[in-house]
Amino acid sequence: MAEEINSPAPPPPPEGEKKPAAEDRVAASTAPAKPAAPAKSEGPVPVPWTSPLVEKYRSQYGSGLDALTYLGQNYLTVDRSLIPDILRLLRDEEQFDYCVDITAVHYPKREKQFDVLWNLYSFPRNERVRVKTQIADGASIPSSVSIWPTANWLEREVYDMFGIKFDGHPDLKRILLPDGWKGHPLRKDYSILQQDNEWVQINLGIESGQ
Amino acid sequence: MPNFIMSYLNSKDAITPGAAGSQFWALIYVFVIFTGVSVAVMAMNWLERKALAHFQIRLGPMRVGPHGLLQPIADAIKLMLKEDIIPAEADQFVFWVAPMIGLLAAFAVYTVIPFGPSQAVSDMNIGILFMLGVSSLGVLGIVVAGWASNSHYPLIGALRSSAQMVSYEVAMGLAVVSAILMTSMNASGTGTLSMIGFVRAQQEQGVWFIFKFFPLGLIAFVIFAIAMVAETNRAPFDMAEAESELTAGYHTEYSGLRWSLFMLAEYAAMIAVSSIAVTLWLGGWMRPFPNLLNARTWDFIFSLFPALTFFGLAAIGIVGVVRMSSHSFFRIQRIGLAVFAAVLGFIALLLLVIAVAGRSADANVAASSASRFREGIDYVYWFVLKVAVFMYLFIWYRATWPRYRFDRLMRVGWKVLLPISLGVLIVTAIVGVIVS
Amino acid sequence: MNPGLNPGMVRDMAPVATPFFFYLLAGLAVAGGVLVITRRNAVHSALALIVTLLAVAGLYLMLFAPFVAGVQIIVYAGGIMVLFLFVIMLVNIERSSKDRRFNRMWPVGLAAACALLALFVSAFVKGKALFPDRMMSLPESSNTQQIATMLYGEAGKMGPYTFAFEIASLLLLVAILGAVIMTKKKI
Amino acid sequence: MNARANDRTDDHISDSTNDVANRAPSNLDLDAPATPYLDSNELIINMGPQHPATHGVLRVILKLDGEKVLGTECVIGYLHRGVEKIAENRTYTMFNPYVDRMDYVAAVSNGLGYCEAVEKLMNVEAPARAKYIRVILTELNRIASHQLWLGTHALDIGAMTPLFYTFRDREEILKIFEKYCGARLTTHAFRIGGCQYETYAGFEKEVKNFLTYVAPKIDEYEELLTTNRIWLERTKNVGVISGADCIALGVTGPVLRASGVKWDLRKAQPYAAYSEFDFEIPVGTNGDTYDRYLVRMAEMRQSLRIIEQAVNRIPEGPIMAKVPKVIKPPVGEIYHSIEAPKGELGYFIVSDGTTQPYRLRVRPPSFVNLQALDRMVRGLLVADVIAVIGTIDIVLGEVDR
Repeated sequence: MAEEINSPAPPPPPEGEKKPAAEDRVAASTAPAKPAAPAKSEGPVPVPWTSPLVEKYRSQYGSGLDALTYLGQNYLTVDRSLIPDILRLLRDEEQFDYCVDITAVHYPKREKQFDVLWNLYSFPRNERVRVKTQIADGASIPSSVSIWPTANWLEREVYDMFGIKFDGHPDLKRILLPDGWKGHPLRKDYSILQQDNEWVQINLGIESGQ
Repeated sequence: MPNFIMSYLNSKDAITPGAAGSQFWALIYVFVIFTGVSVAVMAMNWLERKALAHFQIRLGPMRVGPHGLLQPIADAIKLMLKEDIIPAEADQFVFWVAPMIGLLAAFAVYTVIPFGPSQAVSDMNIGILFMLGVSSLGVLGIVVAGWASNSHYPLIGALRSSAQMVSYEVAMGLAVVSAILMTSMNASGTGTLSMIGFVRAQQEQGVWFIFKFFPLGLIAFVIFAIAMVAETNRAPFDMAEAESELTAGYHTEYSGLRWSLFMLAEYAAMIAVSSIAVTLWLGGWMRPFPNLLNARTWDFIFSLFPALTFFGLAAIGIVGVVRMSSHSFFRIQRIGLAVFAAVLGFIALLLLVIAVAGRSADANVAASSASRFREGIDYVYWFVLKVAVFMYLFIWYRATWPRYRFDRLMRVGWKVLLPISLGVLIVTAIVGVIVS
Repeated sequence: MNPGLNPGMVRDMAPVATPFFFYLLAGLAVAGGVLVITRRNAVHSALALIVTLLAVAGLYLMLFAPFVAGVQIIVYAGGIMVLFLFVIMLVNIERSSKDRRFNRMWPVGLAAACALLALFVSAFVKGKALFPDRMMSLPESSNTQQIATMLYGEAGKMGPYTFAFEIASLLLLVAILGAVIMTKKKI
Repeated sequence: MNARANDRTDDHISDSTNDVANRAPSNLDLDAPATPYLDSNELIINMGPQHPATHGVLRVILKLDGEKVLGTECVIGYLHRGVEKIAENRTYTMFNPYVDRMDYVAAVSNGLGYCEAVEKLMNVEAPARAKYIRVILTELNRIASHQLWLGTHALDIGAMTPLFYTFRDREEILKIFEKYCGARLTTHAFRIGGCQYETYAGFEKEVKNFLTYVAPKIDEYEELLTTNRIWLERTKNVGVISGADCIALGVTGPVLRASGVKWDLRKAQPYAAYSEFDFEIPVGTNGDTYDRYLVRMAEMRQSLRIIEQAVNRIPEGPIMAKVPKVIKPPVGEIYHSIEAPKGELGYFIVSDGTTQPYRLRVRPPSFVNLQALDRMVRGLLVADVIAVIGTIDIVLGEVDR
């Protein structure tokens, strides 16, 4: 993306305009006991992203959609209810024909704990966009396998790592971890030690687990 | 006993022990050939690893003995001492018997291979038929091994191998038939199936069959040469093993001695089919130009070749000694290689003496046993040399070519080789009728 | 042509053609045959059949018919049995080994066996009278040529079996075409 | 076929093969399995995780009819080390060496992607000289990766010899790496903000020597294979995939380009100093294994071109931008991707303003490309599965992370 290389650093922002990630920053349970540093005042901030595309969708879907640009990278924050439609429209009308990646971020302190992200690219436009939605723990989200077949494994990985269920996925099961694995490791509340301890307790009979 | 031996050696007709009805000599020959083939397989093993390594800018075995010369022996010991594992779910008896079938088939063939006019166990009237028949039994060992392992990869390997061998045998047989036709292109118009008969026919007609009715003989030979690679499951037709596809194909579940029997059978079969090719198309035991350069001097010059070859090998050994690092670590290796070179040189000297003695005997009218011995060495030498060329080709193929795909292989067998060999057969027959 | 092919050879071969070898080979053939029908495992049956075929090839050799022996090995032991094994490996052996054997056909089999036994006994009693006088006791060396003249005839003259041979080959051709048409729906 | 097939895997297969209806877009109509030839049972075999040709611990469950592949299912994760979880527990600097362990045959590319992503997040830019060093090493690594691919791919197809030729020449590249940063495989060559090491004395000369050394060697590989009839038969029209299918399946890198899509991140969205070099994007036409082979061979030559230009024009100057000792990017998120030898390698980093990434997602090209295996091998033979696994060029360290 040519424009992002030269994107100038915007002036320091007021605290309130921080993107959601900042608000929900947590001292993750797994992180070493380093106090969560306060958000630095310098650094770029997301600015509203204006483009015909955004205008069109905003008029269509209204408040369910928010468009921002951060460091020259555009993203749409959309309501969960709009997810399959927006993605399909992006592919069919806006030529975002390549689903680069699907992933999720866990914010345990938030009410809707998960951000699910679709990272899209358009070959004709040579442009990237991220689509982001928030869902609660235990909620499911429509699968996009029928839009991009590549979503198959990517969604399986998200399911494997975060436990987010994708409705309509043809074969939603663990992909990287064994079928009998407990828990979803990329959740912030998943302790690495817990897995080890259990194994040691069961197989080696050491109570302390270490 | 000495009288018995001398009487056989001195008998006027050079005939094989089988034809002479001499069971004692037949047993001796069987023993010598069995030992010789086993040693040849070991040598081939070493040679393949070395030659392949040098194709691939590696050194190959270098540790066991000088330049890895003792590697085959070390391998053999290792394989014999290895635990003999029979998978629990395998069909025990069949699993046990499968390598034997392959080995028996591979070695039974050697009874009719003529290393010289009398240097064969027996000269069967149906020699070539026997060879093709018995060598086709070898596939039974592979098929049965694949089945008995009760595992998927061996099963697929066995299926591939059986389909492959059955289809290539057809083209191979037709190519052989055109060579059989050529044996009948003589005054009496009768051909032969005897292996010795083939060479004699080439001798009488004054041409190796590879050059007969050029290019018909050549085409038939090439078809045979392709089919024989497929028949022995060697690269690029090693579909039955195909280690990158089927891990090890039919012998995936085999280990230790049983596995080594398969290897022994494979290499023995390679030598056997090469012997067929040499006998049928390349004049068997005959030295180059036996009819053209037939003066006694030429005879003598060609009889020096075995000695020269061994001198050459000894010289290579000496070069190796000289080039080897003088570090004390290599001292034993240096000594070993020097001894090896000395032995080679000694053999060369021996051969030289025999050649010279045989020549002086030639002056006498009556052929002495010395000259017969010298001739025997010549025959075996030229035969082995020609077979060695094929052995080298086998290695060369393996180093150069990717593996064929199974369906392509079958297509080549049935749609290319078979029609061509049929065509060659028909054209040979027509040309033969016209010429005679 | 070949100094090895002298008439004395036949005499020299004689030691091999002894009753001992005959009974050995015949016994092997019969034992193999019994195993073929009694083994539950089809692959074992096939292996037993190979033993039988090879033993029969040995018997041919003893009759100074090396060509027939060679063809027996190539065609039956080498070719047909490989195809047999090929097919056996493809079918479901587990199931077939559990099937009842000789189901309801054993009276027929018994009758056939009795008839065969009767035939053998009568042949044994009557001796050579049953067979044509002219035995083909040909020297080993020219056996192949004799077969050739029988099948193809000599120069300008049809052999006794030329017509039958040609008919048989035509029949085989038809069989091949039939097999191709039956297995391949679309050629 | 042999009835002892374990039927445990049967439902896995049917699951993944019956999703035809769900794969709506483009022309991904996976034809239904053909009616079995004769009435033999289907054979299910397990290829891997211990198999000589699956390039590591990939396990492919194959459903076969005779030798014909009716369906496949990849079972991965045997090498899963939880790289993304590790990232959340390490500082940005500490995590840098971990990325080398993903695609361990192209460690330099991984490092480049990671460092640039973090730099972008911090809004710093590496100095020009550092960028040039990065380009040289990354392109050398691309050649090394392609050489390793060629050797193993040819070995899978049965040609043993190219393996040793490519390893001989790859050795020269590794020597340069070793001299530059002390490591041959997991190089950890770059730092956030530039490069830690200045080039050693004679670096440029050695790289130039390597260029003149390796160019004829690439011809040598081609001599062995490009016009080899068996090679052609084994690779032409094997594992064909169209450009549209590639895009739908997210396949990138040489596989995509061999299908005729002229797309290379080095040109499309230039990073490092790639916009300053003159090179071409080789594309194929048929999207078969042979085209992928040709594309990678051409890419090696293009990489040589890039290296040559970079070495000749390498600027003087600092090699490290001004970055704080403790790397603490501002709150935000960034996605940065580079053209790794295997395809688009992306890093998505969410920062919460601390010294550790809040979330670090790796978009691994091998993982996504491997998904196309099933699409590419249906209806082919077992031998082709091997060829196609090789031609996708996966590294299990990256697939499983």
